[in-house]
Amino acid sequence: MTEPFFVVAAERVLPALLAGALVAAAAVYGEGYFDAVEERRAFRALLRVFFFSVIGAVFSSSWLVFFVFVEISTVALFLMIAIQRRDVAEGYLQIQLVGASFFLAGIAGASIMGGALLSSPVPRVLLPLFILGLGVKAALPGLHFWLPEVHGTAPAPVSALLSGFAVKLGVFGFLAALPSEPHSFLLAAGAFMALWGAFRAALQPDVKRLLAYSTMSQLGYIVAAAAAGSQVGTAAAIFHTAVHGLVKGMLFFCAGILEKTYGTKKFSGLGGGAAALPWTFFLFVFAAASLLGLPGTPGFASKGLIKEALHGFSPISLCLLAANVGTAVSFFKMGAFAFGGVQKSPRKILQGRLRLMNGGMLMLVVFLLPLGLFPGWAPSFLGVEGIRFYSFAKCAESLSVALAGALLFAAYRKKPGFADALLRRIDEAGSCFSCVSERGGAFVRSVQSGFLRGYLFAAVATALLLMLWFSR
Amino acid sequence: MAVMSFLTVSLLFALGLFTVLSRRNVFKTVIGLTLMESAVLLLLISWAYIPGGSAPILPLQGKGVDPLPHAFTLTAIVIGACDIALAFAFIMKLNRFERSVNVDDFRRLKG
Amino acid sequence: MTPLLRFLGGISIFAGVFFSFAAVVAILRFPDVYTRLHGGTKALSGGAILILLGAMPYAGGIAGALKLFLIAVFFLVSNPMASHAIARACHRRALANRPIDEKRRGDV
Amino acid sequence: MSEPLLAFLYFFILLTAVVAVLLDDLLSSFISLSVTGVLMATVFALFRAPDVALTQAIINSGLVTSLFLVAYSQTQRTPSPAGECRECPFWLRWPGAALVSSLFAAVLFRGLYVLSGDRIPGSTSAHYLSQTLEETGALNVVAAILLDYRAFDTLGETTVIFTAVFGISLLLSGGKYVHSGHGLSFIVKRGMALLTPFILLYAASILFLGHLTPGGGFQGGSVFATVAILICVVYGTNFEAARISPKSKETFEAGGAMLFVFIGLLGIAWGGGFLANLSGPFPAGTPGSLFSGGNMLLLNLAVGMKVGAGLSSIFYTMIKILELEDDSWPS
Repeated sequence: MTEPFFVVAAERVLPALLAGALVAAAAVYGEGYFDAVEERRAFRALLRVFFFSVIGAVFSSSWLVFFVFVEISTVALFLMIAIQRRDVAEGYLQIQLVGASFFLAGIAGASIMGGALLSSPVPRVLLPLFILGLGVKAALPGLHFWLPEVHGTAPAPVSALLSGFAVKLGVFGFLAALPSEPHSFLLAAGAFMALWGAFRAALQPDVKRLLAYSTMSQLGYIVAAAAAGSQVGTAAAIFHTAVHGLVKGMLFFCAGILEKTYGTKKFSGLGGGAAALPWTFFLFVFAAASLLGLPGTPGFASKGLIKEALHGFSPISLCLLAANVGTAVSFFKMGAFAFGGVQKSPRKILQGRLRLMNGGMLMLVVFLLPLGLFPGWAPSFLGVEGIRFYSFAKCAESLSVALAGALLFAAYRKKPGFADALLRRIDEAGSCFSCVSERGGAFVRSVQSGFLRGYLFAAVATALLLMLWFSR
Repeated sequence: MAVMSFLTVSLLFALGLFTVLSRRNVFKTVIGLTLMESAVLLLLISWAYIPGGSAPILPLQGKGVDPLPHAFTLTAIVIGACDIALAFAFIMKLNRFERSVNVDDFRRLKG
Repeated sequence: MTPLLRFLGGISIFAGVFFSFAAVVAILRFPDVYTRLHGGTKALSGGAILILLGAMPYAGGIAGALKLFLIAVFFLVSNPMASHAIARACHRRALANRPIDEKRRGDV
Repeated sequence: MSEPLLAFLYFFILLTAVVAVLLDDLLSSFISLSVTGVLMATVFALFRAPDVALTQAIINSGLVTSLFLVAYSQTQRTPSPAGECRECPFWLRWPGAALVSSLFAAVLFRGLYVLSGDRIPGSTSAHYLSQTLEETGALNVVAAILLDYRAFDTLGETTVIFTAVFGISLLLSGGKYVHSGHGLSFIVKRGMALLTPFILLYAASILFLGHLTPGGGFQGGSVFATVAILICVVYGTNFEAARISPKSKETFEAGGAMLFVFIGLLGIAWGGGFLANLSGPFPAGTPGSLFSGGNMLLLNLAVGMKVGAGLSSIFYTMIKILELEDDSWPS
């Protein structure tokens, strides 16, 4: 194999920068977030592993290298989640491994058929395997059942990494795997994800689950842009990945601060945050505005680029616009319930730790501001020139979407937990996917006797059979 | 002559394999590994030999035997010794936990 | 001169082989540690050294013969040392004069 | 080379191997294995591979046996019930193992049978044999291959030794440090004192003449390690640790690796590649003299330092938690 393991290109540098920013901010934030010294120490160490693996995955040149680094990052995330929630972490790892086995099967097929490099699109026959394998990472509809649970219960900085970068690795895989033509299934899936995620987010009674569903919704935007198959689409997907990663990192950090201060994640126990945590509230407003895509924020630029990419697919664009309304509702809800109103739970004074956590959020703002103030910079870096971002129609559209969201929220604010149990069952319909892993685990456990000589015997017998087979 | 060497190599290797597979003492396992390693060394050296050849020390008297496998074998012997030393270290460490040298007692890793 | 030396060397080698054979018989037949050690030591001091000395005329040159002689000298120094260490260890472990149990079960 | 002699040796190799496998007493079976090693060394010598024979005799039948003795005395063996393993599945009993291994032997022999016949060395080997003197200035072709043509492999191999030492120290760290007693008796100590200079001289001659005669860094280093082990056994661990401290062994080992890499870098500095020999700063010299063969002498020294210090520190790490029986006895 004479190909190098790693390549450097513009569309890979931006995600790498995003990863660096997120990891740096999470490092600062984690110092304030974790209570115990051991937790902090473990998080620090694992953060390095995660950064290394993610950088390797982003710059890898062949599918196998990509796969290896993605799996290293999965293991690092598993250990990071396991700092506080061992059970959730095990479920996460199991599901990711099932996805990885499909992905690996696809890679094996692609290697045989001569498409082992990331630069060449994979054979069309193998696309389902890739979509299934990467779909678990990118939480495609049906395969997203693990996402709210894991993102909602992991420690806040880890959720930020998960939501900000880990799920995006699946999208990078899609970007490399798809041929440069519109892929109708993924377009529809993206639109559905955006809508469903926004809908579910608006109904969540829990801050972090709300953010988790919102991540799913924004992933829908990215998947739809990536499935458009054009150069603008790719650029839009990467740009929105970067913006969303930074913004969602901020929002999860914010949720972590709320959780640490009030000791709960439920909206029923939160309230009065604006007066108690003025800095956090200010940063939350900035992040929420970015995610809504108000003019002047980076979200406005990236959503504008996505709209540009989906120019020929007006139904999809409309779906995304509707999803944006749902996003607006959910963030008005979060702002109103968590920061507005009166205090309901006893507040814990965090002092220096709060300063560290706010510092982590502020670090992300530093990266976000230039992206918002110079919207054309990132697209031109990705090779897309001449997009006019600020026009009256676009500004008006975005503002009206926000207004519609505000009105909708005002109308329905009395019914926060509408039909949650039923809808959650729909969400978890895909979790039968994970029973594959349970069956497989049981099978492997029954095969493993624990006798070392037994393993050796099996290996030798297999080698013998192969030898006899090949020497016929 | 070569056939004789190869027969010995096969038997020695199979003997090592048999030891590793059937004996339960860990030290016997190490013995089996050593025997297999010896078989490989013997194979390389006997294969390098050319009837009537002389040792690869210059100046040669007549034909020289093939020096390349000798270099490999030299490397293999030293690495094999390190291997076996490491195996002994593992045995000593495991023995502190299990108080046994029986392979079948080391079943902690059963999944 | 050379044929005579070679003849003497041959005799020496045969004597060495006899010593070695005797040592084997001794190890197999003697009852306890000390007597076996006595026999086993003969294999080296008698057998190996005689064989080395006998091989000297066949070594082809003074240098080779000298090497063999040096090896013999080393055997002469190291072999009593080793057997002394073994005998002393046996003495300390109070194994003296205890017949060796041939059917000792080791660890399986 | 006479075939009957070879057949005789092979027969005894197999016999001692079978004895080593079938004997229940571990100590005897390892002694038997050591005899196998010596016979193998003889076979190697008959096959005109003096370097390999030397290494085999020193390392495989000397050092490994001594390591075994340490490991044997360090482990506690609760006698397990005799006979077959009750829990084992049927294929792990001896008939299954015998079936598989005999099948393996048959397949292996069938595959190797193709190789029998007149052997013609490949062009690489022919090149080595004919050009070594010109290209490296060394007389020992095996040493030239190890230290010039394939010096990079040797660097990797020294890394393996380092890894083994590292792993063993890691595994056996935290053990209790019990000083051994006063070693063996006065007679043995004096005799050892008499012999040590000669053994050291022998080791040095193997090491420094490695590019001219059979031998080299690996063998010389192993003999050095043997001396350290002998001192350890004869004078007691305490004395050995005082004379050759574990620290200085580490320094020697690291120094060997550094020297190797430094010589390699000198090759780059002089315009050749990494570990370039004759295009480097060291001249070829007159073939057959001590200072010939370019950097080979220094590389042998580096490898010898590495191997000697590495193997002796492996032994030391393993023996340092050993409580010698001698200690409890008045001398």
